[in-house]
Order: sequence, then C-alpha cells, then structure tokens
Amino acid sequence: MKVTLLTGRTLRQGQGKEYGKLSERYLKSVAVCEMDPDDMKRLGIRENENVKIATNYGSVVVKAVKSLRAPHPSAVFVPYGPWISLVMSSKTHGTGMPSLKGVTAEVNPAPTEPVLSLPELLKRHFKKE
Amino acid sequence: MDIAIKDGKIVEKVEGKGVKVIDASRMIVMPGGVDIHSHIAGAKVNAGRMLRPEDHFKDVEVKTEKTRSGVGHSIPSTFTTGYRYARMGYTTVFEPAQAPLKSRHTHEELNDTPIIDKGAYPLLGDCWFVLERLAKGMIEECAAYVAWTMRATKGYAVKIVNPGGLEAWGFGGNMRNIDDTVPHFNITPREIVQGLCKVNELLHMPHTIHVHTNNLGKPGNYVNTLETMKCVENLAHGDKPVIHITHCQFSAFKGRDWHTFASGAEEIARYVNNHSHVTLDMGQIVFTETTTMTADGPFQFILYQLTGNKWINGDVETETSTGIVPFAYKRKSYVHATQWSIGLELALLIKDPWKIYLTTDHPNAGPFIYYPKIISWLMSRRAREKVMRKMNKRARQKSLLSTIDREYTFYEMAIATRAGQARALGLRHKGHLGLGADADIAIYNIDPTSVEPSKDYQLIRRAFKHAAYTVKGGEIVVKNGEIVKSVDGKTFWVDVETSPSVDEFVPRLKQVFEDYYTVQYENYVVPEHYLAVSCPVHTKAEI
Amino acid sequence: MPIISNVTCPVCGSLCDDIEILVENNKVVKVKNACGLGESKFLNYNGHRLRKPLIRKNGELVEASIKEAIRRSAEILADAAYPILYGWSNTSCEAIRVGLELAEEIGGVIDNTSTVCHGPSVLSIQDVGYSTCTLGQIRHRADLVIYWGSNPWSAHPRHIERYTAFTQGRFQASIWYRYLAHLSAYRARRRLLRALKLSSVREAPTIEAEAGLPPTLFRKERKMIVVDVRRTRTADIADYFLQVEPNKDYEVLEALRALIRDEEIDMDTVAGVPVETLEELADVMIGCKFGVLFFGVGLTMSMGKLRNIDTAICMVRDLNRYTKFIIMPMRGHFNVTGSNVVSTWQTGYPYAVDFSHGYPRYNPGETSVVDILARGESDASLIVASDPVAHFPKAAVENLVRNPVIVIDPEPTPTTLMADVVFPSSFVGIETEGTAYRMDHVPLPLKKIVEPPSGCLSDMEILQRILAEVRKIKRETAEVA
Amino acid sequence: MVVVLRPKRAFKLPVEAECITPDSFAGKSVDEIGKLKVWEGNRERSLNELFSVEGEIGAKPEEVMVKIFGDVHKVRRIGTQMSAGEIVVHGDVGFHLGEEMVGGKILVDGNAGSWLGSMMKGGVIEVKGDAGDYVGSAYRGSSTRGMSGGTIVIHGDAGNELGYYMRKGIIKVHGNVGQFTGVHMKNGIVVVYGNSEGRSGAEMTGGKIVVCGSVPSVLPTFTVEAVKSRVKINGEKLAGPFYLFKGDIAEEGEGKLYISKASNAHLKSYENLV
Repeated sequence: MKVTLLTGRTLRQGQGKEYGKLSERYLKSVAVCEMDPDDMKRLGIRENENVKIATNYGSVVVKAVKSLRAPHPSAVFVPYGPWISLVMSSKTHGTGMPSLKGVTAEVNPAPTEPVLSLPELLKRHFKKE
Repeated sequence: MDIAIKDGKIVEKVEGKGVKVIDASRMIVMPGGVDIHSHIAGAKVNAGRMLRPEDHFKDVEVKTEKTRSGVGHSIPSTFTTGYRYARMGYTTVFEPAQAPLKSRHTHEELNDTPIIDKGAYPLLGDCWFVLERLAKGMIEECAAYVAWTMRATKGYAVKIVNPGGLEAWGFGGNMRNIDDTVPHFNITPREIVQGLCKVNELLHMPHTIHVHTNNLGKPGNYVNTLETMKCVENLAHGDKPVIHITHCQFSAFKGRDWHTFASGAEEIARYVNNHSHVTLDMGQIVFTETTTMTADGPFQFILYQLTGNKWINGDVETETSTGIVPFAYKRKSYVHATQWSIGLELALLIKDPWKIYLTTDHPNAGPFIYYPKIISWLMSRRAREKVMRKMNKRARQKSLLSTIDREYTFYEMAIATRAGQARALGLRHKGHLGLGADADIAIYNIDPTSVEPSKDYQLIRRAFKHAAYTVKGGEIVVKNGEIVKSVDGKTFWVDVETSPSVDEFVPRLKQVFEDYYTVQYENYVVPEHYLAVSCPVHTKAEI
Repeated sequence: MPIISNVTCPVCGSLCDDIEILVENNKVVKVKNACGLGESKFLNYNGHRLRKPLIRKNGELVEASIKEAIRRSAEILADAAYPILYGWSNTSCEAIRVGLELAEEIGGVIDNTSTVCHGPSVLSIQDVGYSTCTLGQIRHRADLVIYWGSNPWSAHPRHIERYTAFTQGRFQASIWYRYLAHLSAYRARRRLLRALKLSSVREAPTIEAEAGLPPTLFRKERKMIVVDVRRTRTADIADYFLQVEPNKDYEVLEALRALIRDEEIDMDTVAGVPVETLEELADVMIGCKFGVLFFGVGLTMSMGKLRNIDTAICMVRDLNRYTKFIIMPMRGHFNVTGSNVVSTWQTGYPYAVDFSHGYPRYNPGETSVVDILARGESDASLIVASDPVAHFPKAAVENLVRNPVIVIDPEPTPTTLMADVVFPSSFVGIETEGTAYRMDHVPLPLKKIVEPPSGCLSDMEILQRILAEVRKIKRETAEVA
Repeated sequence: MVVVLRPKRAFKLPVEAECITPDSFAGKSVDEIGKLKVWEGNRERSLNELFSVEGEIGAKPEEVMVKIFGDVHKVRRIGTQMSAGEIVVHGDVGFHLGEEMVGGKILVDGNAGSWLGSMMKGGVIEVKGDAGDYVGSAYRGSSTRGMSGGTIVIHGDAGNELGYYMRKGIIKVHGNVGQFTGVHMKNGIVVVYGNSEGRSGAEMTGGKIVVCGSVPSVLPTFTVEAVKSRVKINGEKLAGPFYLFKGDIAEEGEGKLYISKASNAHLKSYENLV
C-alpha cells in the first residue's frame, strides 16, 4: 500500500531513549509503525505484526501498531530512530535538511521477516573497515 | 617626554635592564580609545549576526598564529570585534543595551571579545519593577532594585530606551511623546526619565543615565529631545552632568514628515552650549551598508515598513524589546545625507568637546571601522566638502556645514574619542596618561609638528585606521596595525553598596519574581565567576 | 539529604529551571516538577553508561586509557583533510566554544543538530527575519496560541503549562479549566465511538465538524489552535484543530497570507481545508491582541522545508500591521539554541561552518554535514553528544562510518557502536555545570548535582585535551619539517 | 588561444579553484598558472599539483579560452567573477560554476553542480546536461544580490529554488525543474520547457516565469488573468496557449506566471474565472 511516511518524536521514544538506546524499551518505542486502523484492516494486519516499509532509498521491517491519532488514512507515523532512518533519502536540495517527513513509501505485511535488533541492524546495513 | 609603564599602569619611571622602549618620536601618543556606545555583544547583536550571512561572507579574518578567525562587516564576530577595535587604538568599549534577562549572553560574548576592556548597560526604562515603583513614587525601592540589577546582571549603567514605548510595544503600541501615558502602568516617559535620574544620583553611579529618546528616528523629534534634557535640568548639582543623550543625531530631526525633514542640530547645540547637565554622543552616519539594531522595537518596525528589508523583532518579558533591520545609507538620499550632516553639525556646533563624543552607534549609523573617516571629517573642512560635493543636492544646500569653519584639533579629537568618554563613564584610570592611569595607549603615525589635518585628512584617516602601536594594560597588542598579541580585557560592572535596610528589598523581589518571569530568581543572577576578568567598580549609595 | 532546587532540566528546549532534586549518596532519588521526559532522564541516566574510553583495534572496540584515546583522536583529526565535527546540541556552551576552536585549528567543518531540525528555519530567517520574543511575553500577553506542525505534549511536555495556554499571566488568565472540560468531552466522544464500533456500526470517525470554527475562538480569552497533518495529543486539548493534508502546509500558509491581506483566492479548498475556514482563521488572527505561532519540525522537515517557515514568518510579519504577532520555533534538544548562538558569535554563522580555508564559510547544502557525508567528502569525524548513526539517512551513515569516527558521549548509542574512539563523558546538567539557551534565547545555568563516576571527564575537558594534543602534534610536525 | 587543464587524479575532497578564470590566467605563463593557489579540503595546493596545465595563454581575458577535460565534479567556483573569455568543461563540474560572473562564456557538456551562476551579473552559461539546485540564485539572506544579468541555458533538468531572488537576466531550462522556481524573484525571466514540480513563483514580486510542461498545481496566491495564445520572450515566440497567472498576491506581487494549457488539463477550472 502506498502511504505518506511521517516521522517525529513521541513521549515514549523520548523516555525509551533515557533507558539507553541499546535497551529493549527503546527498540519497542521506535521500531514501530503507527497506522490508521482502517489501513491495517485493508492490509489484513493486526496489532504488533511485522510490516515492511520501503522507499526508493531502502527498506526496513518494524511492528505495526494501531494509531491512537487516527484518522489519518494512508499516512503512517514512525518515531525517529535507526530503523526508519534506513529508508530516508539523503538528498537535501541544497538546504542541508533531508526530507524526513511526508516521504512517499510503500507499506506491506512482512510476516516472515523479523524486526532486527540494533546490533543486527547496524551489522546488516553498515560496514566498518 | 617619556611615558613609563609598569604592571599595566603608568608610573613615574621604570629602571633596570630589559626595559622595553617604544620610540614614539614624531608620532601622536594618546590614551587608548574609549567608546561609550557600541553594540558589540549580546542577544540582539548576535541575532543580527545570524540574520545577515550576506554581511559577512565578503569580509573575513583568517586565523593566524596569534588570532582567531572571524567575519565582519557591520556585525563582526566577537574576536574580530576585539581585534578591529585594538587596531584602531581603542582599548575600552561599552555595550549599551543589555536585556537584563539575557545578561549571561552578553557576558559570554564579552568574554570572547579579546583585548578591549568592556562593560554593558542593562535596559531599565521599561522594566515592570521600575515602572511600578516609579509610578507609586517609591524612589528608594526603585533604587534598591537598580542596585540589585547592576549586581545581578553585572551591569555598568542605567540604560533607558524609548521610555515606556517598549512596554507599550508589548501589545504593538508606542509612546507618542514624553507625556504620553504607558498603558497599564499609569506613568509617563518624563516620569521614568526623572525617576531613574534620581535613582542614578542616589546610587552614585559612575555614569549618568544613558538615554535613547522617545520618537527616535522620526521627523520633528528634536522637540522631544529638548524636553527630555530639560526634564532633568533641576536634578543636576553643579556642573556635573546627569543625563547622556545617546546617538543624538537620530534624535535631532526637524520637520513634519520625511518631505519636510530637516536638521534640528542648531537647537540642540544651543541648548547644550547653555547647559552643563547633558552629554551627548554623535551617532554619526557613514554612507555604507549596515545593520540597524536597537532595543527600540517600535522604531525598528517603522524602519522595516519604510524599507521593506528583513526585520527581526525580539521582545523580552517584563523588560524590553529589540529590533533589527539591515539598512543602506545612501549619499543621494535627501534624508540620509541630511542625517550625515546633522551628526557633524552637532559635533561642530557644540563648543565644548567634553560634551559630545564620537560614535556611530555602531552598527546603527555605520560600523565602528569607519571612525577614522569621521575623525577626518571633524578635523578637516575639506574632507567634509569632498563628501558634500557628491551627496544629495537639496541636502547639501540646506546643510549648515557649509557655514561652519570649525576643525577639531588633535586635543579636541582626543577628548571626543577617549578623554571625554572616559570622564562621562566615570573611569578614572582611562582617557588620560597621567600617573596611575591604566597603561592603555594608542600611538599613531602622525607627526603633529608637520601634518596639517585640514589638508592631510587622508593621512589622518590612514593613521587612525591602523595604530602604529596599541598598548593594552602595559602590553603591546598591536604593531603597525597588526595584532601581535591577544590579551583578555576586563569587564567593568558597578557594585553599589546600600544600607542593610535596603537589602531587605531582595526577599520581596523574590516573591514577585515568579509572577513576572519564566525563570527562577536564582538562575537570573549572573555570578561573578562568569566574567573572564571581573572588575567591579564600587560605589556607596545614599540609601 | 540535600534537596537541590532551581535545577535546569537538560532534556528539551523548554529548559524548565524549577526542578527539585533529592540526592542521596551521590544518587538522584527523587525528582519534583519535571515532566515524564525530564524525570526519566534524571532517574535513569546512570543506569546504562560508558565508563572507559574505547579504541577500535582489529575491528573491535577495546578499553584504553584516556591518554591513549586523546592521542589517537588528535592524530586522526590533525591528519584529516576535511574532518567534520558534529553534534553539540546536548552539551554546554562552554564545550561548544572549545569545539569551535578545535574546528578552526584542524580546518574542519563544524555543524550542529539544527542542520536536521531547525536549519531550514535559520535559512528562512536569514531571508526574511522574524518577529519573536521570550516566552514570558507569551505567558503574560498572548490571547491566541497556535502550534503548527509541533506537538509539545510529547516533545516539550511542560511548554503549555509553563509558557502558554495554561499559565497565569499579567494580562491573560490560564485556560486549563477549559482544557479539562474539553478533554472530558473528547474522551466521552471517543468512548462513544468505540462503543459504536464494537456494536459494528460503521461510522467515519470524524471528530471535528467540517463547517466553521468553534465559537470559543471568538472569545476574548486566551485560546489555542493546533494545525497538523494528524491529530496529535496537543490537538486534543486545543480549542480548535485544523488538519491539513501532508506536505501542503505551504499552500495553507500562503492562502492565509493572501486572506490576511484581504485578497480573493481562486480556489474553494486549500490542502483539504475550505477557504471559508481559512478566512475565519485569518479573522481570528487579525482580531487577537497578541498572537503567537509556534512551529515545529512538522514544517521544517516536510516538503517545502525552509519555504514553509519563510511564508509562516511573512504571515506573522504581515499580521503585525494589524495586531501584535510573534513566531517561534520549538527547539528540540536542550541546548540546540545555544549551539547556534555560540557558533554565531564566534563565526558569524549559526551552523554548517566550514573552516577549511582558515576562516568561517557558510552555505548549508554545501557545508552542512548530511550533504558532505552523502557526497562522501569528509575523511574523519568527531561526534559530540549526538547520534547521527541513528538519525541520519542511510547513505550519509555509510560514508560516516567508512572513515574514522571519534565519539564523545556519556552513553552507548548506535554511533558509539560504530566508532573508532569513544570517550565516556559526564552528563551535562547533572554531573557537569555549564550554560544552555532556552528556545527563546534565554541563557540559563546548568547545575552539577552529583559527582560523575571517576574517569568520566566533561565534554569540555575532553575537547580541551584533544585540542592541546592536536597543537602538540602540529608543533612536532613543524619541527620535523 | 587555448589553455588545457586535466585533473591528475580523481578528487574525493572538495576542490576550490576560483583561480580558474580567463581573468586570472590572462598574461601568465603556463608555469605561473600552475603556481596559482587552490584548496583541496583544508590543504592549500598549487593548481599544477591537481591539474596538468598546457597550451597558450592570451594576454587579455577575452583572448583566453580555458578547456577542462575530465571529471571535475568536485571542483567548485570555476569561473568566479570572470569578465571575458571562455571556459569549456568537457565533463561534469562542481558547485558555484560562474559565480558572480560578469561577462564571457562558459560551456559545460556534462552536468553542473548547485549554485550555478549564482549572483551572476552578465555573460552566458550553457550546460548540456543537468544542473543542481539554486541555479542563478542569491547568496543566503541576500535579497539584493540575486542574479542581476546574463543568460543561463540548461539543456537537461534543474533542481529546486532556481532563480532565488533573481533580479534580471534570463534562465532557460529545456528539461524539468524542481520546486520553488523563481522563489522571491524580483524581476528577470525564467523559461521551463519541461515540467515543474510545483510552487513556481512562490513569493515572487515581479518578473516572468513560463512553464511549457506540466505542473502539479498552482499556488493559491496566484490569480488567473487570461489565456494567452503565445508568449514572447526576448524575441523567441513560445506557442501556447498559456494560462497567465499573476502573483504572488501574498507579497502583493506583480509577477507573471505562464502555465501551458495543453499539458495541464487539471487546471481547466481556472478558465471559468477568466
């Protein structure tokens, strides 16, 4: 499903951060995708099932959760964090600021793919020489 | 004649081996320059810097072994500010508009401004505490508050900007004249000026109240300026000044509107020549691109509307406001050329050089780097005429300058650029080269026996631009216009001693503090260790 | 048991300075007055931290002495031909000052996190200026508070209570009681909706009526409006919530500007909002006595970026012809404003400052870190109190970690995991004092309330030691030459 | 007389070479040119450390033709403030090409980076490939230093904010453009033969923008004035029909925005207002 991807801070992410970025609590607070319940129905996914978010710049698997802020049809919200950064473009159009909100993305169920832990995520995507 | 320096002071003589000698024969030696009014540091200045990358990118200072890098032009970065002043032989500069709530910011910047000694004037003319107490006639409690503010903000003098107008600007209003009533506060600008003038005298502050008048920058405002000077006339004792009208050029406008705009310098000068309770500084226009920045928010809004240039407004809770607008003074503009003329008329028509000082209200009328130009205009009729030939014809025809022959002597120039300013500021160790004075010395490559400033004004300009030597606190910091050493300057602030009964005011202040501010009382106060080199000036109050 | 009062909270740009902290045995045991974020930081900061410097050897991060880590860092930086120094928003101004000096010394590019939050706001301010004030002005005077693309409830939890709608000012009263009424009505409505859903009645969950603005907005009292692309928590407590289509803020703001100037618009709806609604909103804005528009990264990060802010500022500027109006960015990290402020007084520019030619140069898009990284131009980096590996786009991170990375941070982050040298530092505002600037540029002192663990130096000290070591290396090289 | 520069290696770091202009080359020998200073990252180098220099140099700028062969997409500020002569780049070129150019000609047969011809005052720049963002723009914060003369022609695409604070001159893009073409434009002409990503003419106060291709929408602050059958730009006739909009009314602007009718069926409803 084609969606507009929004990102931002949340209270939980802010608090999760203070428990340490390597903590389970942080992962749970940011590796999520808040979706409009109607959109979830359309995609046939339930709370806490995995979805894959893909853009032209990459893809990542996170857990889908029902948005408490609905309705926002075909817009999904993901808190800032290393997971969602993987699908963001580094183009800034000469402003220094990459587009982090309102990005066009594709969200689909990913029942067989896991949500990677932070070390796994870094290892998978970045190489240190 | 020799001048001996030891431990940063001028002494009778120095002896022994290894004494360093500067040969200043055939040169002019003066005390280090003193600037009574120059916006060099703090929230407003920095907002201006941030606003104007286009002001900086063509005027840069490259890092050297001795100096940090930076940028100019009209709002130079802190390091560049210190270096550029020192290169002109200036060693003491006062930041005239410190929003008390943002004092830490001012001092952080002053700490990063090398070489020069400095200080800042907290803005008090629109403070709620002040307005409320003055409205109720509680002069002593107001004085206690001002004394506390000087200590809390590490301030040096009482600054009043558009009294009452800035509080009114909180809701988009302004003061129309000196007897207008400040909304919600039941007080007039006249009462504010008089009240703070009394407070200033009670506290024995080293400097007088430092006033930016109502209606600044508006045609016809000279009447208001005269009223402001008159309103404290009978508060003076003897010949001692009690009020400083700053950047007077902007407050000496005649006319009903911009079409009938004219100089009011003659009237102001006549009054100042006949009264001893006033000092002024010029606020001299230079034809260049610059940045206007004052605490006078409503004035800056008018300036934005006149020019359409980008505009910053920055109101500060319970205290003051700020406005910033880039501006270009153009020779061919009637108004700008007349303003140029007004500043010089004031300086030339006021006979006593101890009463009017050279400033550009940096950067409002022009960046301070143009002081040497202004010196040449004051010292040479020819230099003035050269500018007048190129400027707006109508302004030239109406200007009084063509009727004024006066040319400043070197002594008069030294008074207008250091001695007078030091005296007005109550800095007893500055502005002269007598025994015990701070060893802040400027040496200019001008041979006074052979140079005729009237003719050789270009030479004058060049010499004052790059001092042959600048000595700061006994150390050579500039040689041939280049920085050879960077030192830390002192920060002056006034520590007023009041009687214990007055100190009881502080707990009462604490009680209302939370109702007024969004910060805690304790966090408002700037501790002394915050200043890189703290230099309290002690006074004893009459309360 | 000492209670330390008037502590400034080192979390968000609201910089609340009324926190009370109870300390027992050099441990924070109780926090008063702080919000969820603040309390969480004060209570949990020490639970997961770095304690020893680390250096990458044979691909693994291993413990090292501070001296060794300083030397290694200085070598990397002195050798680098285009290093970047990034972060700075979660540290003190005192540390930033040293950081700028270090950047100048090594001819690097120093950039702070505003590059990816309110950098666009800075660019637009540089184009058109802005009309702003300190938060107390709003507390005392504002009768109209607008939050646009910002969600203070989650990101600046005490903002509304301390500075805007719920605070008691000299000329304006708090409206917290209206909020309570509002919230309970809203909750009741949600309960009803849920009940309807359970009874499987399909009802489109529209919450605000489409037609017109609620009458409360025309009252004389203080009122609050939220504009966003989705209904945030802040929107729940507002008097009115205006939902705009994602990436269409620019159009809405432009239309409002035209309406404020009393111009006709050739459209019926803008970004899903009927023009009549916008007309009414324009009237509310013109009709207030003191209005304020707070904007967040919802405007700076979405399509239009700096131009969203540009036109928002111009709208506010134009409103000043009719009334008093103010605009303010909602700054995120506790000292991101300070990082702009210090950078500006030392270099003339608030962020993205390039010292490679020995003097400051500035051109975001060219001298900003995300661009430099994306183009693969830097050859080393120093990261202070920030986590670019977690927050930068993938392509930028790939290039960041390809070159040596030095990190100064009190806690482990994705960035420290990918670093070559890691310095454990003390927590600024808890274990180290300093200065920070609130979002409205009010400087406040940060307190030291407990001692840091041994071996954890402050950011400033670490930077000073690296700077001294860089100078030493330069002298050594000069002597050899 | 032609001077040929060839990069000696691929550059990773940004290279700043303001000295590559006919003005600074004129009257110098090959050796002297080789000693001119350039920056590579934070290292100051001489031009011949990075480039081979050969050929003949004219005495005056107008007699100098600089030819660059090879990839110089990391090399910035070539042609800064040039007043005469010619620069030809056979390959891609970096940021700020022809910045503050006063006269002469620059030809690029590859792509050009952002800030192409920024603060340009005169002369001609032609790019066969694409250009980046901020073509013919002002420096940050400078409403008075936008492009004030000259011509820029881009045969490929261009990015965002083309003609930011433009005051005079002409920019033609044969391909597509990004957003905010002619933002804050005061005067001058922009012609886009391809499509636009929208928000053209945002906050413009004067000048002319023509879009021959499609636009996603027109800003609400533009009012439709007429449907024109053609537009004349400096003698060139562009066949229409075009919708003529006026704006940006948020700035009380008098700018003219021409949008092709044929490529924008979704704008048809505007015709009811004409």
